[in-house]
Amino acid sequence: RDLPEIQEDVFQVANSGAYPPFSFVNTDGELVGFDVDIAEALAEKMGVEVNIQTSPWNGIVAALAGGRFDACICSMSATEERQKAVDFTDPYYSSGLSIWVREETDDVSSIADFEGKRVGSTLGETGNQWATEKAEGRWRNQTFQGLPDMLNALTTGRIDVMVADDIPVYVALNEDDLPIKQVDVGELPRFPAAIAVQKGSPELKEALNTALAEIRADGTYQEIVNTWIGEGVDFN
Amino acid sequence: MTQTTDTPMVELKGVKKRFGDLEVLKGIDLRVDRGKIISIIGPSGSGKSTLLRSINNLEVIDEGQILLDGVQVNRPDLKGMAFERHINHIRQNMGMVFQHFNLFPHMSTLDNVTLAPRKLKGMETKHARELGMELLERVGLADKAQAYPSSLSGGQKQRVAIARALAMRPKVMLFDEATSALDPELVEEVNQVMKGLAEEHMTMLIVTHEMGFARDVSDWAMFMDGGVVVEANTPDHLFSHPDQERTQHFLRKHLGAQA
Amino acid sequence: MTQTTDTPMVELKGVKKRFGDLEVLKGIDLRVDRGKIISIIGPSGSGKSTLLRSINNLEVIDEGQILLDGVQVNRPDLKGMAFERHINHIRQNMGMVFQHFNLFPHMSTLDNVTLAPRKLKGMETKHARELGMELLERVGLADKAQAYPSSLSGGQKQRVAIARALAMRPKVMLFDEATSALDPELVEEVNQVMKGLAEEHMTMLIVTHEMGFARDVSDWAMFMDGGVVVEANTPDHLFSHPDQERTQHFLRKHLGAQA
Amino acid sequence: MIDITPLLVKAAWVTVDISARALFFGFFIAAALVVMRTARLPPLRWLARAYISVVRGTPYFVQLLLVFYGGPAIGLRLDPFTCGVVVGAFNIGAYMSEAMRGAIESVESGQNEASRSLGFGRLATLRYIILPQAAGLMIRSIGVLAIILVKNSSLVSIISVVELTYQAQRLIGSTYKPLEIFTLSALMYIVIIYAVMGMVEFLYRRATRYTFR
Amino acid sequence: MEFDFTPVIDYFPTLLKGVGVTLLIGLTVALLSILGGQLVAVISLYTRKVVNWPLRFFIWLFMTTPLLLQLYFLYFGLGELILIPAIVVGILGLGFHYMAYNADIFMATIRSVSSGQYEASRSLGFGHLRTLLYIILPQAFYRALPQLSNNMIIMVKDIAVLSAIGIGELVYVSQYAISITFRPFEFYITIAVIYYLINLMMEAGQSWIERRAAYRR
Ligand SMILES: Nc1ncnc2c1ncn2[C@@H]1O[C@H](COP(=O)(O)OP(=O)(O)OP(=O)(O)O)[C@@H](O)[C@H]1O
Ligand SMILES: Nc1ncnc2c1ncn2[C@@H]1O[C@H](COP(=O)(O)OP(=O)(O)OP(=O)(O)O)[C@@H](O)[C@H]1O
Ligand SMILES: [Mg+2]
Ligand SMILES: [Mg+2]
Repeated sequence: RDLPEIQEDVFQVANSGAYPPFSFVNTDGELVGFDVDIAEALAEKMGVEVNIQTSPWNGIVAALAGGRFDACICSMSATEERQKAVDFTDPYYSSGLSIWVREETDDVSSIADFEGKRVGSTLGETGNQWATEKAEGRWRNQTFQGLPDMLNALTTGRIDVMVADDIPVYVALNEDDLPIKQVDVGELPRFPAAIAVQKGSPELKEALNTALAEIRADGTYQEIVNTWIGEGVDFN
Repeated sequence: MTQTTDTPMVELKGVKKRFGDLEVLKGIDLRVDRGKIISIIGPSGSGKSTLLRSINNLEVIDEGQILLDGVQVNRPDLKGMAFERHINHIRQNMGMVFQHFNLFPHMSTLDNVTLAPRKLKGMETKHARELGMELLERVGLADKAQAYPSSLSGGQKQRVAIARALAMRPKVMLFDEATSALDPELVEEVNQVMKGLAEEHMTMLIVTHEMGFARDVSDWAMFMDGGVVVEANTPDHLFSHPDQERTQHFLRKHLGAQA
Repeated sequence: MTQTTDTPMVELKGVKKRFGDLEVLKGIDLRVDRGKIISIIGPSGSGKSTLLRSINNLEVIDEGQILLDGVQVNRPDLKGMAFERHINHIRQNMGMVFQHFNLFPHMSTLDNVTLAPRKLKGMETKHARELGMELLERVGLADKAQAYPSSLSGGQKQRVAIARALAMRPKVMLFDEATSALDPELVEEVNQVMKGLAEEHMTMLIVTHEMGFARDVSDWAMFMDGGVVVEANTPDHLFSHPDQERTQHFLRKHLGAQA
Repeated sequence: MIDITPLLVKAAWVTVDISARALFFGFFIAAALVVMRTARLPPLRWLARAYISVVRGTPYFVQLLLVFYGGPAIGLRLDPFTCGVVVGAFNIGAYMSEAMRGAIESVESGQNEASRSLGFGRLATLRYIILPQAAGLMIRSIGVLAIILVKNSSLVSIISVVELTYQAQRLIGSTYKPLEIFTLSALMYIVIIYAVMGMVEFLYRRATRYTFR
Repeated sequence: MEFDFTPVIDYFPTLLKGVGVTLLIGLTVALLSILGGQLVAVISLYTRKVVNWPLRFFIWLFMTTPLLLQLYFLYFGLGELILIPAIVVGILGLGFHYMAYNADIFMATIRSVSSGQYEASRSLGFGHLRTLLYIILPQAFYRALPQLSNNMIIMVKDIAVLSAIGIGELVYVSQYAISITFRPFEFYITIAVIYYLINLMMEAGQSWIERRAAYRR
């Protein structure tokens, strides 16, 4: 569906609902988070009614392609391969990979030190792809369904190194004091997170880009960042 | 299905049946008149059970014709539901007692007997119970009416099977060694029952290994071997002076006892 | 288990068996000497099958003693594995042919016969096959060695059951109406087989409804009714001049044929 | 913990609801398939066989995705819950028909013959003779399938039905308390499935009563 | 929606590897759960309550809780004590799970074998165990076959749950590929076809045994 149809109806937006602080279900059962607020702000600017729903991450692309919703505001990294299948708007934030080890680990300070270690990442995330491509047989990759599982595996010693998007880990550390630490291994790729829309809906993409620029300009964007990510974090 | 009394009750014309390569019935011809008892004897494996099962269409014959009271039983021309209706109707007029009894293990003796009249003839439960008890009485099992088949002795099972088949008041009864597990006293009684039924014009085909019984009870006797009818005659003739050497050999023991 | 020849092969002392309220064996005493054939006759439901089953401990008796070659079969004192070992050993010396045959449907005829010698006596497959074929030959079923029980006729099944029991070369054979599905020729042959076995000192207990067969084959005959032994004697005496009125009544038919 | 319990209970009810409905409709689909498999018209038999083969042969979640997202293309626009029930019923129906067939075939052929020889038709024979004797095995088999259905209902989350497992995962995502939430949801599964097992046991005992007489 | 299967072709070697893992696990688990299922059924039917109570409880636990939770428990929960390799956790979890289902069916079919069969074997002198082994279990197996094949067909697809503990079976590798290529339908259709081929083999096996069984009834 493109913009004209959406304007007559409701703008359907999805996220996974399991990726705090971007989207998650709070203990009152409400869907909240950075992505949710962004979606609402954008819809307001576009002057459309919005409905935000969850769809599990492993089915989210199928759902978008199948037309179950119009846009995926779900912290999705806009990689080249993905652009073949869906259209992306301008990035609305950029996230970076981060490397984590247990507190007592002291022999990891560069990617070369991964050699012979067990490295964890989350299925479907960019870190997973990065770790898989970089490994070249030097280390063993293990893949998890979500951050909580992976954190568990790291603390119990099932893996030695964890590759993950940084923000969610920071948030997790705020919630719970875990015996892990971040290590700097030098240059890691950063991925721009963008809104995915179905191919063949240029008007919607345009409207989203315009709205994005507007919320950036009027400070709404920074407010949302302050709420969910942290005061004054520069998120571009 | 009512025909003139001249029509034979059961008629077989050139009946053939094969199991794979094994030809078990090699062209059987047979005529049984209304109210007659015919006994079929023959060595083990000669095709006696197969013959009875074919008359009931439990085995589908490969060639030939089987007629019940002038109506053809095997109807290769009928398909599907049409054949289904046809054969169910035919079978309600035929009672069969199996060599292995095949009682329904999940029902009491009485229910085994009354199921068919209740469900097929729509007989009321009360009436069916009376009929069932009467039949069980007749075979000496009134006290086992509520017992389940698993607690019956061999002879008791066999008698329930007989009562079950009789409950539909069929025109024809097919007994496959229906007296093999009966003791002499009961054989006598069952013999009486059969004669009574014959007087009521029930026709009976009896496969048996008991020559004495066959001779006593039947109007006609037939000796089968290797899928063919070797000889058929009145029991007196067949059992005392069989014409065929094969029959003589088979009956040697029996003939010896006679002499 | 070898005792002097004076020890009876099978001995029952005051055996009682109840099914719930129903007392089926009311104190049975019996002695069968080595190499003897004893036939047990009696009306349906009189407890004949139960008696044989009790000897094989398939029914656990409530009172009394059963001894095989001087060794007690029922051992209420033994529990668990100890009893298990005891009874398996006993049973290997007893062959039983069931009223319903109970062939193993998932095995060929030959495998039915050879299973026990192979697995229990550790006989090599080749040797066991020879033995099996020999036994099948003896009961006239060599050509059905590879057939499965479902494709056998009644008499054929029964003969396989006999061959299966014989394959263990037991000291005692228990036949529960083991000849009811056999035709006269085969009865004759089985009769010969049994006499041959008796000469090799096999002891046999035969439940049968065929008085002629019982009379011919056995050394001793026993008439049971309502769970008690009414009369036991030589077959000649029992079948010709029974002492008890009950026996006379039961054998009336048979006695009539004699006269 | 207390505050999220109602959320989980609500999701557990969705699991029960969707499974019970799928089982109910699946039963009739299965019965129809069993009848078709023994039909005298060969095309009907082939159709049933092909259906069973394809449905058993492909993953449930793919079936869900195809119907849910592919459905609109052929004008079949189902809401997630309905879609879960419909696909679940057609899926479990294929398995259940095999279970029923197996139970029916386990009854000795002599029973069928005895009944047919009394003049009972195929359906009456099935009704009065075969089914009562097949019921025991059938109930146990269907019971196992029902349990599997309840457990696999978590797959419907892929078409965004919020049932017990998905809700638990979402809550873990926000609370970082995997152990507690998983334990809680496990307890709920235990309660649901224990109830199913109890029902199966009850029905099984009833159906096999005669074997203990 | 247009289909473009080129990504599938690119990832085909990866998918094949996934198929290999699925088949390997499937075979192992099938063996474990069928043999184990018979054993469990026999023990719970024929031993005293005190003996089989723990076993029944164990089975009950595997029956009532979802596979995913069992895997999490074995993988992460037990992980605090001993580190069991993921593949072992997967095979054991799946194996026990389906062992419980199979045992339930075997219990029903063992009881449906007529007592005459048991008696005939006992009267030949076979002990209880060997009677079960040679006489009862084969017949019970034939009768259980349709539901057994149901269970095994479901099991093969349940292997996908093992991706939760990072085992690279078929669904897992395709989801990885999907996350990169964003071509869900193409991949899902492909794995549906692959599963269907596996299923055809299983069905062929089932009907082969069933034909033999029919002959031997
Ligand atoms: N398991 C059981 N439960 C209850 N009653 C039983 C059981 N088995 C046998 N009976 C009853 O015990 C009595 C004796 O049975 P048994 O099988 O020993 O008779 P039988 O002498 O062998 O008769 P037949 O010649 O008919 O085979 C019968 O009345 C029968 O109904
Ligand atoms: N379903 C079958 N498949 C193959 N062969 C069969 C089948 N049923 C019967 N036979 C064979 O057909 C022949 C005739 O069997 P039938 O049961 O008619 O014999 P019968 O005369 O009744 O013998 P009995 O007196 O022993 O009961 C036998 O050799 C038997 O092995
Ligand atoms: Mg016969
Ligand atoms: Mg008896």
